[in-house]
Amino acid sequence: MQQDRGALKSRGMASLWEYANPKRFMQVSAVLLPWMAGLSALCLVVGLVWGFFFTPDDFRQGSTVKIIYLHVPSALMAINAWLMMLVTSLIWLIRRHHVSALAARAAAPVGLVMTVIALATGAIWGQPMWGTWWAWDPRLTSFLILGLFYLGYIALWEAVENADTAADLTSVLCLVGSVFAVLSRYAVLFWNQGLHQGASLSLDKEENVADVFYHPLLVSIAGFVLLFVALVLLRTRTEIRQRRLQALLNRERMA
Amino acid sequence: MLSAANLAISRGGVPVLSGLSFTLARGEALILRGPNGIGKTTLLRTLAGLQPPLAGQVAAGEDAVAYAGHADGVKPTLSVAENLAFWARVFGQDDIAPALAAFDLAGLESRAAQNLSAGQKRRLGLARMMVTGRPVWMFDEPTVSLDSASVALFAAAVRAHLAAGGAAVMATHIDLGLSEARVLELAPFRAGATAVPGGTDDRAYDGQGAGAARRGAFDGDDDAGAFL
Amino acid sequence: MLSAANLAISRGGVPVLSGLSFTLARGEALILRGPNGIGKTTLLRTLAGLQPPLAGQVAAGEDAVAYAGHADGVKPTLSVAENLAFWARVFGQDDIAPALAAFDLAGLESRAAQNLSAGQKRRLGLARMMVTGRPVWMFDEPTVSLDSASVALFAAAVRAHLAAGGAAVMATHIDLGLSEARVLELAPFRAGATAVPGGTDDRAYDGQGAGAARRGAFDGDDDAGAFL
Amino acid sequence: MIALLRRDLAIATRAGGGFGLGLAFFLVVVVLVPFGVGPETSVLTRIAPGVLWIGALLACLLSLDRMFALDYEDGSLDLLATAPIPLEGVVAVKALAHWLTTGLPLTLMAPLLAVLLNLPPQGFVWLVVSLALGTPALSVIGAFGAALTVGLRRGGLLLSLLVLPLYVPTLIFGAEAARRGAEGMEAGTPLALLTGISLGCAALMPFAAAAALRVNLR
Amino acid sequence: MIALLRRDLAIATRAGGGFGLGLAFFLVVVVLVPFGVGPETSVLTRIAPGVLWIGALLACLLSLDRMFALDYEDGSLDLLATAPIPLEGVVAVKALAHWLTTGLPLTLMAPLLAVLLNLPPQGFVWLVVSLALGTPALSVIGAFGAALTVGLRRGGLLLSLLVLPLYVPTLIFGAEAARRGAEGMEAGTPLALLTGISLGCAALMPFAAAAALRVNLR
Amino acid sequence: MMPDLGKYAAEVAAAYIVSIVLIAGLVWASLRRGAKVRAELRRVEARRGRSDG
Ligand code: HEM
Ligand SMILES: Nc1ncnc2c1ncn2[C@@H]1O[C@H](COP(=O)(O)OP(=O)(O)OP(=O)(O)O)[C@@H](O)[C@H]1O
Ligand SMILES: Nc1ncnc2c1ncn2[C@@H]1O[C@H](COP(=O)(O)OP(=O)(O)OP(=O)(O)O)[C@@H](O)[C@H]1O
Ligand SMILES: [Mg+2]
Ligand SMILES: [Mg+2]
Repeated sequence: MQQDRGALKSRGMASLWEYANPKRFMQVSAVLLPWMAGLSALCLVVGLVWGFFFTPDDFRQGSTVKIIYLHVPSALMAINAWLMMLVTSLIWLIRRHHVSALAARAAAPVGLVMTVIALATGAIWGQPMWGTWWAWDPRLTSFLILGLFYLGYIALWEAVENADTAADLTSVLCLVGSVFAVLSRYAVLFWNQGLHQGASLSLDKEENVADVFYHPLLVSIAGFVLLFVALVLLRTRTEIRQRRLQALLNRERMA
Repeated sequence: MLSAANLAISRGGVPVLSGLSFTLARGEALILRGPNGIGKTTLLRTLAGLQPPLAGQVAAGEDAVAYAGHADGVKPTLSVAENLAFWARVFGQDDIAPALAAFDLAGLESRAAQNLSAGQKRRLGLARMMVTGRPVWMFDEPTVSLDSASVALFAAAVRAHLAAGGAAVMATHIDLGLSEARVLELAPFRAGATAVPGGTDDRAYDGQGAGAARRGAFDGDDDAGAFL
Repeated sequence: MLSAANLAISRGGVPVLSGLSFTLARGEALILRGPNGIGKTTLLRTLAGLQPPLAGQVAAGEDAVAYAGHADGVKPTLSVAENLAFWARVFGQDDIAPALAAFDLAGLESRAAQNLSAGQKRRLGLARMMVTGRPVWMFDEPTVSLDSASVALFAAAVRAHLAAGGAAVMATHIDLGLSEARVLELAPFRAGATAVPGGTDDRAYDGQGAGAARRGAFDGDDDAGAFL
Repeated sequence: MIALLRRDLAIATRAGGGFGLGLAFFLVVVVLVPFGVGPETSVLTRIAPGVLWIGALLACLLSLDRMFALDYEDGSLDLLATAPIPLEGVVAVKALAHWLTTGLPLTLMAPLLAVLLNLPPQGFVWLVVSLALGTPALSVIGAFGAALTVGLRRGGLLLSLLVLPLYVPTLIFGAEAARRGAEGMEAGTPLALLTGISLGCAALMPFAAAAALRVNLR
Repeated sequence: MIALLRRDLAIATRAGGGFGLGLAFFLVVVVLVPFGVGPETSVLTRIAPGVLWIGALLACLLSLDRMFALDYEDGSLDLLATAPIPLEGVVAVKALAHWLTTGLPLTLMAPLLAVLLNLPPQGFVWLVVSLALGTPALSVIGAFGAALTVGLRRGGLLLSLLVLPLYVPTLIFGAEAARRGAEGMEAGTPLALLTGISLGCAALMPFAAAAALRVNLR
Repeated sequence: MMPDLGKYAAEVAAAYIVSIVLIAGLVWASLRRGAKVRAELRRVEARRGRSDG
């Protein structure tokens, strides 16, 4: 351990990149993970219970507003997970930090599940509100496309055997995919104007949903964010261990 | 013409060779030897610039190297002449006659490559090197499926290339009859033996061996090269 | 256990061997030898019933033959034990332990086949023969990518099989250390040499060699066998 | 034969086995259709059964080339041909495994995608039933096509061309049944015909496919 | 580079080169649609531009895996990577060759198939123009997908999954232009956007594809 | 305790059930794979003569 710190110090202790050292990441994440997990469970329970049991019905939407506590946070996280993957992919491509690539890999299934939750809750909500499960509304459609990008990204990770090659290829795919996701968004807007709600979480207070719905929603969003962080930490740890396992087995084979 | 300094290479994420240094001068030939799986193919690909080294440097002139791998890039539906002329044009050359003559393909120009025997096809693949106009030739097991007469043709072509100021690196298991070539035995450079001085790779897990494994590994400054 | 009478075989429409006869008794091993492309693989496939002979007969007991070709039918994503157990079940056997032991795979049961080295994979392919329960084993170049210790394992397995009343046919270029095996040199049976007695293939085109080439070819009684 | 089935299912569901890719392709084709024909729900509702059937058919089709090709390349097919199980049985089992890993999941996922295309809910049952009865025929016919093209390098596109015409009757009856079901009409007749096709193909195609395989193994 | 283009075209048009298979697939998909959705001309007319676009897209898609895979397998790609032409140029030329052997013939054949689907005659021009402007984007984007999956055994289906979402904007603008044209509406905007996408892709994608190829060649 | 969800009870309940099942599934899968890989790594490291996280 002593030598470890020495080595790190000589490289500039303060650098953020230190956490990109897998060993260091394992240590730090081991401490962080239980906190994140506990906090996310707490926020989720509080937010969802509050939302489900202790909020009034909306005068137009009836009890279906309660779906918002799942729908909006999951939709937010679905997008943010992709953004996070984009950033970590860039870090991998530029600075070659393995933890970064593995974190992107770890985040993708979480993002996909969030997308599916957003789609499912949206669909369930749509039936009473719009009279249909699904409409080719731009927001909904872009989300579907996002889901497809997640699928392709995950499939590519699974398909490529060599881990570094897979990291490179998926990073490139993530970059190109992001550009096309934005393009698709505009294309879809051009193609059809929609039914869906505008962004009502915007900072300007007038348009916001009423406070009774707003506060539990915030707690729930915090819960989803923390859940995402906890899951990504957990899964990144698994990916790192998997990589190390593979490396050990490879060396064993060489010996 | 070509030199490697303290080279370490990996294949599929596993280091295979390390600590390799050599230089190759004009008119010299280098033969790489070693048992199956030691990393000859990987080394040649690294020297040819197809994959980055794990550590160390390869110094070769810009556009100096022509590489002929296990597969010889022959298109089955094109004729012998078409195949060769294509590569000649890619490399900015235009005369394919000497190459055809050197590898005894002169009677087969218009034969589709898929109708060649394995040995003829291999000769076509080797003839390709002559139309690259490149000074450093690299061959990976050039004599697979060649009979002894063709091996002699190959040796003569390499010798002529060396005499004209070229150089050649080849990995092979058999004796080519190129007595003037230097032989590089790869077994001593096997990576397990030297990659992390002072012990097993596991030391790096504690951060102790990191210095050794870090030297430029993966171009990043994390210790992942040793850990993962 | 296995016999061939006046066998002629073809590959891709071209006759490669003809006039081949032999018998193989219990406890006997036969080694097929000959240069590349003479038709060893083709002969083995014919003997195994994978392709019909051009002429002549192969007599083998019903379900007597087990065949191991160039490719060894190992599924990369299944483990060693799963691979072997699958073939055992296909052949109605169930004990894979002796096969694992005979080819020194005992420590590798749960390793996925894709993570085996080439030699280990080959051993797995060979071990498969032991779970077929068939009396006649046929091997096409069984020792490719095996080191000498594994070759000895293979020879021992074959010897045990012969001692138990089995028989084996193998095509190989190297010396297996099976001194008791009979060697069949295939060069004299090359189709060009005997198919058309008396000269070059062109004679057949004139209809003169037809009698020789016809013997049963295509089962028809026209001369198409010789003409086409 | 059960061993073979279990092996094929195990391989399909392990990493890189291709399970799920067929599903994903189905999803993607169905999602693309509205982009092509426009978002109006009336039109989408009208063409939904046909599109879903065509999507399922294409997804089946594109996973066909794995059926024998991998076994051919690694030599397993040679070994199976000399094993004490009839090649017809091998073909039948492989077609069954293909159906279990492709046709069945497609059938189960179809209602989800039907939502995307605004298929009226009363049509869901018919869609699922028609796919359940029809996709086995797709797998068996596909096995025949795959057997025909097994030795060819990159025979995928050729395989598609050979097999697509053979799929026409199945497609017609299947889509017809689904469409009638969606529109609340009687769908018994096409379903009966579809079942007939499936049964007939399942009974006869393995023989044709095994014959083709034998030729290709030579 | 011209040598490479000529070689690729020569290989494509010789026996077994796959030229024509894409066309045939296009034909078959378009022919299957009426079997799937039923024969009413009003419906077919309505969906014709979309179906033709989707058919062209799928035909492009399925010929993509040949783009680099054959060269990868026989070692040509290694040799090209060490040749004095930039890999970006190789990608661009291969995409061009793909378009010349797939996109262009599809575009030219589309009016014929449009007749089968009862596309109104005034739509023909717009269909052809939209395909002519859009299929280059399909080829270039496809080159990227093919480069990503080049080392994989049987990467075909994965390739489809990766590439299809990338095709969405092209498909939307292309089909929209063709549809508006067929209905006699103004189609300039989508055509302009389509052209933009094609140009942008042609300019940038070769770099991404070359990067992916380099990774795969390591 | 159960709030009155009115005529939309089914929808709201379905949304909550679906989401919770999906999240629970994801968490479960992550934990299980984590445990598996961790155990496997332990095993291999032990085999190589040392044990460490
Ligand atoms: C499958 C269908 C649906 C999908 C994919 C979907 C997707 C989304 C997305 C991506 C957001 C954005 C979150 C943000 O950026 O803040 C969102 C927010 C929202 N959605 Fe949906 N939605 C769907 C259906 C519905 C339905 C049917 C309703 C209700 C009638 C609805 C109501 C809302 C509301 C109220 C918000 C919050 C708006 C905001 O605060 O930004 N959604 N949805
Ligand atoms: N795709 C891969 N993934 C992981 N390891 C690989 C891969 N390809 C090769 N290897 C391993 O890398 C090592 C070096 O392989 P290489 O092909 O360079 O050997 P070689 O010396 O050329 O052998 P040969 O004489 O058989 O050609 C071998 O031990 C091999 O097992
Ligand atoms: N598909 C084919 N079409 C035409 N001819 C072929 C085909 N495959 C092989 N041949 C030819 O048939 C002959 C016999 O081939 P075979 O594989 O039986 O040879 P072999 O003795 O096993 O050679 P090796 O020692 O290289 O394994 C060879 O001359 C070969 O060129
Ligand atoms: Mg090699
Ligand atoms: Mg052979």
